[in-house]
Amino acid sequence: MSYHANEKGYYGEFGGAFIPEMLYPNCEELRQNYIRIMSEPSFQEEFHQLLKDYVGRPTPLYFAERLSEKYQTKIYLKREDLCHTGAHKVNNTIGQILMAKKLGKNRIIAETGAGQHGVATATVCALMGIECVVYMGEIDIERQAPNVARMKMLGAEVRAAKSGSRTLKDATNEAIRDWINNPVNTHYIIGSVVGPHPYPDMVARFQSVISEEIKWQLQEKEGKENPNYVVACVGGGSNAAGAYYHYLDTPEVGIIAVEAAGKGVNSGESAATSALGKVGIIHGSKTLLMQTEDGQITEPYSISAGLDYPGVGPMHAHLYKSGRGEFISITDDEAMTAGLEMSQLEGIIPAIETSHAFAIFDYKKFEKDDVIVINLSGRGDKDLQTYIDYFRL
Amino acid sequence: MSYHANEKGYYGEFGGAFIPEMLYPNCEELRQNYIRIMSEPSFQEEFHQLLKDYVGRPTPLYFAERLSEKYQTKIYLKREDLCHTGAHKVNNTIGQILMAKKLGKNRIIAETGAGQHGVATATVCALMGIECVVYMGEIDIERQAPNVARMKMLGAEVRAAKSGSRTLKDATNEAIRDWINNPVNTHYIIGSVVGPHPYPDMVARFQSVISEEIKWQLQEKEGKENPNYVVACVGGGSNAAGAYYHYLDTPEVGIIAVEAAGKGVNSGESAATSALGKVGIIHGSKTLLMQTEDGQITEPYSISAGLDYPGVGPMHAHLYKSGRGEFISITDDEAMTAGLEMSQLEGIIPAIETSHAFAIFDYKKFEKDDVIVINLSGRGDKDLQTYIDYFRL
Amino acid sequence: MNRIKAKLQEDKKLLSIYFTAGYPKLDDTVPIIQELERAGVDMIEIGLPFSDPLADGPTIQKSSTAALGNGMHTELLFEQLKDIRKTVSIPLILMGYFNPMLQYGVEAFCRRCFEIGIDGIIMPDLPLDVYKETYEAIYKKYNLINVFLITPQTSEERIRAIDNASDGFIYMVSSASTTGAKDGFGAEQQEYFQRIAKLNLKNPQIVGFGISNANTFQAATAKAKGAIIGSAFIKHLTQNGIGKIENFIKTIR
Amino acid sequence: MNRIKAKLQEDKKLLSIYFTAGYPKLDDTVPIIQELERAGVDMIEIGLPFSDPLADGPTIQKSSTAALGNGMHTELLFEQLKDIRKTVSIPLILMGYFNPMLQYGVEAFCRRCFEIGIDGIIMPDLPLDVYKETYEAIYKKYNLINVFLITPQTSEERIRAIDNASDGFIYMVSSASTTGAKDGFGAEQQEYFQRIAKLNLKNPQIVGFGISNANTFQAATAKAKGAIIGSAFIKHLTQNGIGKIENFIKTIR
Ligand SMILES: Cc1ncc(COP(=O)(O)O)c(C=O)c1O
Ligand SMILES: Cc1ncc(COP(=O)(O)O)c(C=O)c1O
Repeated sequence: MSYHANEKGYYGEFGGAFIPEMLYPNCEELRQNYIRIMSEPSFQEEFHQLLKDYVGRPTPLYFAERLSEKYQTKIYLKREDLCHTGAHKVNNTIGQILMAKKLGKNRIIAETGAGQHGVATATVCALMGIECVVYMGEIDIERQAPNVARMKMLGAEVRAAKSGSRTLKDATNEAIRDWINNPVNTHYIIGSVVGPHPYPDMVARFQSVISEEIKWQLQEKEGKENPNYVVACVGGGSNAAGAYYHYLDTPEVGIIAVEAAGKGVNSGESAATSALGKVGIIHGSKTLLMQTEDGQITEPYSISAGLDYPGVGPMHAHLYKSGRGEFISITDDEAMTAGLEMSQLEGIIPAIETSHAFAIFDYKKFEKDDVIVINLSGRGDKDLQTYIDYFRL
Repeated sequence: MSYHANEKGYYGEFGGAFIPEMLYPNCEELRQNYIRIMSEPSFQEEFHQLLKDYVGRPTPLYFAERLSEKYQTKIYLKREDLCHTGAHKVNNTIGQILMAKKLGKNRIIAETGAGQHGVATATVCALMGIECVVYMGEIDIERQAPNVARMKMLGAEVRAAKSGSRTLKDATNEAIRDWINNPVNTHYIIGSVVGPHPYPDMVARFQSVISEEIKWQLQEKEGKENPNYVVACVGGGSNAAGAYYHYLDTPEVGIIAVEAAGKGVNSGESAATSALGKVGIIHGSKTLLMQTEDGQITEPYSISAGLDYPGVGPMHAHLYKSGRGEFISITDDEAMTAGLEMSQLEGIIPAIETSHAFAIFDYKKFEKDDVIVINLSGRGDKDLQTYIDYFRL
Repeated sequence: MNRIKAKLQEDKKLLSIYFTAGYPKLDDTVPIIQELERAGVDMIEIGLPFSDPLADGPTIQKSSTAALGNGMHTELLFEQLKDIRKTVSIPLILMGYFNPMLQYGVEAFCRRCFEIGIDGIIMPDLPLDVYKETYEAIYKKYNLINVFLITPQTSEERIRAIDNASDGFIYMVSSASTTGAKDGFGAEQQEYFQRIAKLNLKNPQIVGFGISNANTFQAATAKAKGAIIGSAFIKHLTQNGIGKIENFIKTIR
Repeated sequence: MNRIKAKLQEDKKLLSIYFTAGYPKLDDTVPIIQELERAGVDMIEIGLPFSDPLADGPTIQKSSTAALGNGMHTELLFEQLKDIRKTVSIPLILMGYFNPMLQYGVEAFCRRCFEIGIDGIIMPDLPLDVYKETYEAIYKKYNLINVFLITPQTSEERIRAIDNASDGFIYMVSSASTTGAKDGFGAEQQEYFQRIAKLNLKNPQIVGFGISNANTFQAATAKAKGAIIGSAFIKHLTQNGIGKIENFIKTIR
């Protein structure tokens, strides 16, 4: 049994492409071409050259000595925070902008929650000289102001999504609407392993460079490719998908997914999809999502804009349902505390999304010589105001 | 003739240690030990391990295609913006924190202008679990708020310097006073190639990893170690010193130093030390500095907090006086425009300090197949508000 | 015979109206249907509001949000409609997004439609292959016509596959755009209308998206069997409530 | 004989006062000197204000900033002092930072001091080796005593080198701190005072930093030849202006 997508884009019962006909030609064009294009040597070369020279890959695998000491286990951090623009998101946008060029598109749209994906998209559009429109929920525009400023500096247009919860879900709706209205010249760069097939698989493949590197880096440091656990936070699930990718079908590697419990899983203000979600359709994909009995999608809540999404990618729905992955929900408070601890123990201020992954130690105990790789998906610069306000620093 | 420091810390007529006796034991301890400690294999190993796994070195040498096209020459960017904490400053603080540990110090002080050095210092102090106090001018605290927040997150204490121009010069005075008052347990991590011997040489050696990498990276990309020009902005001069270091005594490599002209070299609001400075003593070093006829140090001005310093390191004074280096002054307006251009052409938002280095193309013409390496000393996240306000984005 | 099929055989251009159930007021659903029939429309699409209507433009989206805010939900709509066939005889189509249907249970949903007297379903995000593999049998069992969409970008091959899978009419999206986004038809659309007409599909086409007045209705139905008005009607309701529905219809035909 | 050397031979503990030239008012320099002599102090250090006085504490720093703001500068100070020897006979020492002296020209600076009748110079940031190599001959030529500092951290070896290079007294910094930072002396300082006394240096020592009243003056001069009051006197000037200088001196001795 494999935990990768099958040819139709299904992970077990999850995935597929539940899209209106207006999106069919676009998705179909992608579906028919993505694997072929990605495996072209010229694509591979340009992709890897940019990852190296522009993004700054390989990102280090850093042994966190003081953190390891505190939790009495061996903790490595995969330093996606050191990627250009400050998070793993750019691995995917570099891949997709090259894809868009191969498909002859001259306009890019994207949705963004925390703004990291928006910045990463605006960045690659500037790099390639391509027009860029980013949809962002009105609320997220407020709480992630630095990233809005960055997108503007990069020449992108930021459009506010004013419907629904005015966060990531609604920005995604707006982006899809834009794509429907501009089906020919526009490529939609989705920012996570969500959306209709082939997006989840395509994005996971672009992000898989994370676990590809972990393997040889761990070999160098520990004399073995496999850690005991790989840990990542899950919003849509792209940094997690990248970190798990080459370990999915290696059962001896434990997979831990960390979701945002917001003010508490049962508080009514949460984004803990695995705990609260049921099977359904969101943004063209069959997956777990938070919804009313009636099938209306619930407005999620998390202090972190990047985890504030009512669904998860179909890969993660399958990892949850099949039991392959262990899912842990972390509250706002727990995440913030872990973020501060991380800053002061290791000198690395994590994105609040990532901070959720550092808060698992109260819920999961490890052996002294377990090797844990935590994916440090992004840096916390964008979240400084939130940290400052929270801790009254 | 060499452009490196001699044994007494002089670059030509510049350098030395013009310090009050209260600082003599500290500086002398450093002077006697720094070269020996730096060449210990255990030091080298730990230093390079941290540069690799923690800082994210080697930083890429990136061929900037669109910029090169625009200016009809071959431009490479040395990506110090990808260093952990966002600028070259951390190369030095990693080195100095290891030095401080070897010297048995348990308290660190630093000065900071843009806040990058303060953040880099707070970061390594968190990493090592050492107490940290950072002095910062009151004005800089206002204009570099994100970096103040970062220092606090990292557990450092930020103390406002309220005297003089309330910028970098005054923060340095305060730090020196602190050191005078705490001569035994405290190490002062100076953030640039300024201050009394052995600081300029020690900091230059820690930063020299920049040109060490450029050499082999350029060999890989261009089949030769030497570019035609190395370009860097100069505040105190540490990123420049690092970028020039291994080329100093290679006359075929042109050295271009870019200073901040503020509102214009002759506007009275400037920080263009080479153009406006005379030989004098500042912060324990004989160098070029902006001063009144009477020898009072002038309050400099630049839109960029990191270049807002009335002196330069003695290496740079010597490069200027000897003619080895070509010095160009760039105004606020020119720098801001270049920063925006860079963002939109290459998808990289530079620190305003760095933006000065991108504004030289109106003043200096290059041949079509000249190879220019510009040191991209830091990222612009800390400067977003200034960019936004300036361009009304 | 299914009321839709019967209607399609009439020798006239059909006017179909879309509205969002539970909007402007929660209890407006049935009166609107009755008014529309009285005003002489040929077919009605009853929109089951959804929280994330990504194929719809701002007008319909706002009406959906308002309807949900009014308290509309799947079971309530079925309740409201349970006696509809006592007063109304024109074809009724349920239009919505697939997730609420899935949560209700596809078979249960279809059974309720059948019991009520619904004639067809439009679920834009239920794709052809999934429908055929999993749900066609259920639709057939409850005598429900499934209506597929085509757009200017839909390939001929796929149009033929959709034609084959259809057993009523094809919902012909006038331009690649969310509802209500464009105003009037240009040369591109005319070319598209002609291109489709020449395919001689077995199912008639009814044009939707961008029909807002007599002009666009005529243009859309020059080649096609009929046209659907959605956003323009919702706007009318927003401005006038349910009182003057007949006036609106008269301006169209 | 140089007035400082003569004064050092007197059989008493010397009280030396530091003040910043041009503070509180620009023209206060000469009156302050005259008042201090009248009040019976033994020696005066005239501070040439500097923009970046990094070895000084906040009190002296503020007075320097104020003096510069009042318009004080090197040439003006020399102007103010040019007739000082007509009215004042106690030793006068110029204290400042090296950069203003360098800009004036070290030889020109020394010549002016000589012409005025200045007896010594304290430049905390002119290091021993640079002085010896480059400037000693000039100081000698103009009969100026150079005063070096030592601190509790200064090694015996270096103290002996400084003693050798000195020809007057050694400025003994009471504790490793900028001026005015500490209040009173602890066991550590007592140990330091004794340690230095035991070295039997050829130059007497005068203690500075942290002397603010009779108590600290007595403690500082138990072993040393004298003591310097700086910040405490500046504070007195700030509060009282130049009117009550004698009162202040009486509280000390
Ligand atoms: C740093 C960081 N981590 C995690 C996420 C969550 O996204 P995903 O689950 O796709 O990795 C985001 C989203 O913006 C992010 O910025
Ligand atoms: C990004 C960046 N570049 C340059 C400088 C100037 O310092 P230096 O001249 O020492 O490199 C600073 C100082 O803070 C900086 O942050």
